[in-house]
Amino acid sequence: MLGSGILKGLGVTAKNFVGSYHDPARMVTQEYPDTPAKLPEAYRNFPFLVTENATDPMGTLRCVACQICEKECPPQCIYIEKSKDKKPDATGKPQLYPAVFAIDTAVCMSCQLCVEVCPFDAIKMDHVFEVAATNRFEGLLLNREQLAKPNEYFHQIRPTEAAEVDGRLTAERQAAAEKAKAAAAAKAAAPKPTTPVAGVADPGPASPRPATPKPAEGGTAP
Amino acid sequence: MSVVATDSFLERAPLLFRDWIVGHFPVALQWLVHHLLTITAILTVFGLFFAFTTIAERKLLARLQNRLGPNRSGLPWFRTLKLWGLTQPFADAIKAITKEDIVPAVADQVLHFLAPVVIVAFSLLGFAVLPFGRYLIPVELDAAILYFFAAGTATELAIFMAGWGSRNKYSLLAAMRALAQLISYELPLILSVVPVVLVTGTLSTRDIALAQGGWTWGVLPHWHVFTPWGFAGFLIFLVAALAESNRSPFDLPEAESELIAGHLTEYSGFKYALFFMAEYFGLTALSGLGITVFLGGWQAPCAFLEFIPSWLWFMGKLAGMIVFFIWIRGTLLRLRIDQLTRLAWQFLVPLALLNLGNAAFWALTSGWTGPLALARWAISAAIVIVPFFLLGRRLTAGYAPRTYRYAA
Amino acid sequence: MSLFPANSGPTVRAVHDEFHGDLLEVSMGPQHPSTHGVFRMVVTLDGEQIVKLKPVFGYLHRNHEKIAENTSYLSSMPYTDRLDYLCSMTTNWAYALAVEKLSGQAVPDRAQYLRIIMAELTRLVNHSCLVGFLFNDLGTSFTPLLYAFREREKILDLFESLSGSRMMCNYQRFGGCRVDPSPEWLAAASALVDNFPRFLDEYETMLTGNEILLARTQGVGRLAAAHAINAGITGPVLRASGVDYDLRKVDGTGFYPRFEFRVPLGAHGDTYDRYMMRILEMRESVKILQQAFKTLPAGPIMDPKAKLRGFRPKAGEAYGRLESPKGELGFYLISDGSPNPWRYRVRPPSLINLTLLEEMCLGHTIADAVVILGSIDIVLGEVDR
Amino acid sequence: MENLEQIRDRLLARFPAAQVAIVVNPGSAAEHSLLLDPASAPEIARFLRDDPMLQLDYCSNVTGVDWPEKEITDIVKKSVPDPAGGPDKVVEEKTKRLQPGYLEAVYHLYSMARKHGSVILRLRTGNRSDLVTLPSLTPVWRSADFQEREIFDLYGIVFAGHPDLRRLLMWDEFKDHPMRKDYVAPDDFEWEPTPHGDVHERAKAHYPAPPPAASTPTPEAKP
Repeated sequence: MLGSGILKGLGVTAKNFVGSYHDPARMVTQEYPDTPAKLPEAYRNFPFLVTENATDPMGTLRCVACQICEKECPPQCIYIEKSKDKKPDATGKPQLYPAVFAIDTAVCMSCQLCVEVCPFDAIKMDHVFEVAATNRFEGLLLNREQLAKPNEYFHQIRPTEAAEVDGRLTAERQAAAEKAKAAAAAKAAAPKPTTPVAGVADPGPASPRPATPKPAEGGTAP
Repeated sequence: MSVVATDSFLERAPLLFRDWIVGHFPVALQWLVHHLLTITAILTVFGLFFAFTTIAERKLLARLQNRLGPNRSGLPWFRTLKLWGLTQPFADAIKAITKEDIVPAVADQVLHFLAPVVIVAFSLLGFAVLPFGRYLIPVELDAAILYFFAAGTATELAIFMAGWGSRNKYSLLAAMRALAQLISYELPLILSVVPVVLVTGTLSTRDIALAQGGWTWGVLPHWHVFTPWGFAGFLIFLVAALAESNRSPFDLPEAESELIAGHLTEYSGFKYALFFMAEYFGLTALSGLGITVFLGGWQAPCAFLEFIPSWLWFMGKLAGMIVFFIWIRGTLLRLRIDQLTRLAWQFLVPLALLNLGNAAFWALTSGWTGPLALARWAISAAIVIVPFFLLGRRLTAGYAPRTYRYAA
Repeated sequence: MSLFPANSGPTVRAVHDEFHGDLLEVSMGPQHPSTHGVFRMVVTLDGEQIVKLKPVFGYLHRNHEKIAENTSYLSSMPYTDRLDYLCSMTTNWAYALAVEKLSGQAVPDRAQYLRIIMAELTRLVNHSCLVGFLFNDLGTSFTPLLYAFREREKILDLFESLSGSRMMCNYQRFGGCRVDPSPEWLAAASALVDNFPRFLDEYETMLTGNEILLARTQGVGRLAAAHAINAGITGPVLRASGVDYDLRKVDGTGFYPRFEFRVPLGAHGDTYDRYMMRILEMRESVKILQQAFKTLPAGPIMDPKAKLRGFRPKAGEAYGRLESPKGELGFYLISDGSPNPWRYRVRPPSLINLTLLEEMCLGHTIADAVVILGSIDIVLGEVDR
Repeated sequence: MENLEQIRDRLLARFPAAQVAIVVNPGSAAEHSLLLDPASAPEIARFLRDDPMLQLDYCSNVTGVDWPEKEITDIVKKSVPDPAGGPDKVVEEKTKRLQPGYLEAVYHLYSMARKHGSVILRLRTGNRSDLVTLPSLTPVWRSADFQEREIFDLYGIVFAGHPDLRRLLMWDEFKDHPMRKDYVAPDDFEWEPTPHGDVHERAKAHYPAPPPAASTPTPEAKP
């Protein structure tokens, strides 16, 4: 009959009208500024640099200025200048550090490739998204000081991944410390010139971490 | 019927208020003040009605679509007071007024300016003859129905002015569509009202509303919509009214997915708002006529509800009609121009003509009682239902849901 | 006599034709509400009837292929998200597929299943979106579109909690997938998929039998099978014309042969058939997903030999293609042994499906042209690249 | 489906004047292709489409490839008799030659009727400057329509017999062919004080003085 399809349609919209008052599956709107957005742990938006110690952020950056992320970044939004001198990193081993580390967030597309290729867990994806600036150029160009965020913050936004990273790093550092101890003991036992042993904690830019996926995001496989 | 109920203070309150103000003026000026007050009242009431129709439309459509709708605008300086976003229309008005008015360089300056003025003026004229209450009728005309349609038709002329004057191809197409729509739907619209004129024997809206008074057993009102011919007429009227006021699914002149904004493409700011306003005025006026002619006007649906003032009943019915139109808009898709005209000429006009005969039959057989009354109902219903099926089948011939095969 | 006086403005130009009197040339787009982005059609109208239609492309051209030829294989992966931004998961997969074919990499079982899950979820996203947009083109006031977006939102939330981004997923890698979903994610996704037919049923109740929809779409924009094949049209548009050609069946991409599903075929090749193909394909996708969630194997999700950095496939070429929701999405790669591809080519289904747009629209009205374009399903990110 | 050698042999038997060669793909995909001479390409294409055994009715992908001229060093080992009378010396003789550049159009053919594929056709131009005309296969497969226009636009191959050969993606007034390997991007980018990249350097060279609105260099900017 002419009109039956139209009547059915009117019925469905009426059902949705009523449903929007009581059915959460139908009314999915979040009133964003009033209720903060719920971000999943895996959410990614703009990278940040992990620092070990919040009191001395610039002194304890994990980044060793190896420039891998700068090379891999698809839109070329990372800019790094190596330091001239070396500073001891968390394990006490002298390392280069980024004298300049800038990310142009106007260009960054949050693809996470810099995080995936970083062999030092030094750069991670952030959860911030309210990043409006009044200046299109300098305002969106984040420098080292703005990018550095403490490891506690990383734990706060991505607990699973941060725990996994920390576990791995402590293991590596312990191994390095033991090795150093053993080397020192050996040195004390038989004092003769040896070539410096590369620490495990320093795979170096030439030997990246194996490309196995990180099982942290979204939990582990069943 | 108790005289108290129908002649209560509330019923007469608007009139008493008007007379009180008029009394302050010298006698020579009283006629002028009288009319100015009436005009002011209509502009204020229906201006506000328009404002809240827009917010109602946005909120209802939002709910139909599982959204919240505008819920932010409150009052200035009272940040915490949100008022469910009900002050949104005032914010919209401020925005529309402060927006830059852009007139294309190649447009016909006069027509481009006149079109929004003309459309608002003509869409307001219709309100003059609507009986909003038992005693509230701005102008009592004997040929009120004729006047109403004459005034309403002129709005389409304004749409054509806008479309032609903008000198934009989309606007031009919209103008042509508007004319085609006007010619096609004016006929069923008028033909759907003629049966009522035939049965009641009057062209006056006041008398038509009065003719629908009274109840069977105090609960079943004698509205025209509750007769077979009245119901058919009301449906035809609804469809034609939707088309006349360019509402979905007949919003072809401003079909935003095809013609960008149709005749409104080159309008911005306050002129755009005027078109918008006129569209709602036209819709409200047509709904008011529909209520007067078919839905008993200001009459209460049951005898015991008569204590509520008649003008409140009218406004309530008007709100109901508007909600129904919004519901339609939230559900249906748009017709194509050839289908639109085909629907008018091949379906609505024949049906309306048959319905005219039906009303004539109804008027002739008003004396039938007892079992004959049942026969009268059956015959009258058959006169509309059978052609509805036959014409409907012809209209949708070749169109049916399909079943599909799958690859082996 | 022309419709408007000459030199009255840059936008007004009437075409004269001695048989039809005055024709009106309208430039629909690139700023038009219904051209699905910055697509443009130069339409010549006789009244409201279309006598000529020329598509114009390139307003979103960013030379994606050139960019990809100047960066490493991996760095192009996030750019493929931006091709068909409604279906980044399948675009990622198609690119990964071509690179794997080029380098001869194997993909673990679990990753193969995950790819199919993501591809079919993407199909649900794309088709529900498309149907919503089609109804908007048909003149609804956003209602069906918003119902579709409501369901799409739930799937995008899943994508976000897995890959970190709702639309730019960047999920596939050469030799596997990036992230392994947790059991909770799989349970949530499975529940969503089980509920999806309810949405489809409601949608169909609301619209499939609607008389206005039938009148607006049946018989509009007919496409004959032979023409469609010759013009290289693929995907649901081709199958609506009755040609049984689904790469999931024909090529047996990935693990698709392990799943049971049917390929719906239309008979008339009109807009209504194209609309129904999408609805029926969504129902089949739900079946595939339900099977995938039941039989998802455990195991690694990356080929252990896969290299993230310093990836240099040996010289050669490969053409990898996939049944994306819009049709055959192909990537053609030529490697010269360097870290960057020598030639990187995207075969965009959206662009090639537009080949017969003019033929489909001729003789119909301007309102139909919008609907026919909507039923072809284009995304300008892919058309213009 | 027949293998590529069989198809080639059949084509050569059918079209004695044609030159058909197999281009070997050394990669792991091993999708070898047929190189046709431009003159006989349209009739071979029509034959491939209509041949009942092949029925390659679906031309999926059409693309251009740019092979600029490159210097190839041929190493020929020669044994030179030792004038001193000892054993022959092996001398490597290096000759450098310039392999001429050419543009290539690649067609990926499948059959929808028989559900097989792919057969890959290649057509090569004479050089990259003036001998860039190839026959259009759009009359055979309509799907090549936009794709050949795109190749014309981005690579500059002129397809003779194409019904509507205009630029597809770039605007009509555009002069160059951006996908060619020697294409030089224009340097009139908007000046953006990003501290890295050659875009910045080129933009600085293009604009002698940066626009005053954004003239302050960033603290991190390269000195």
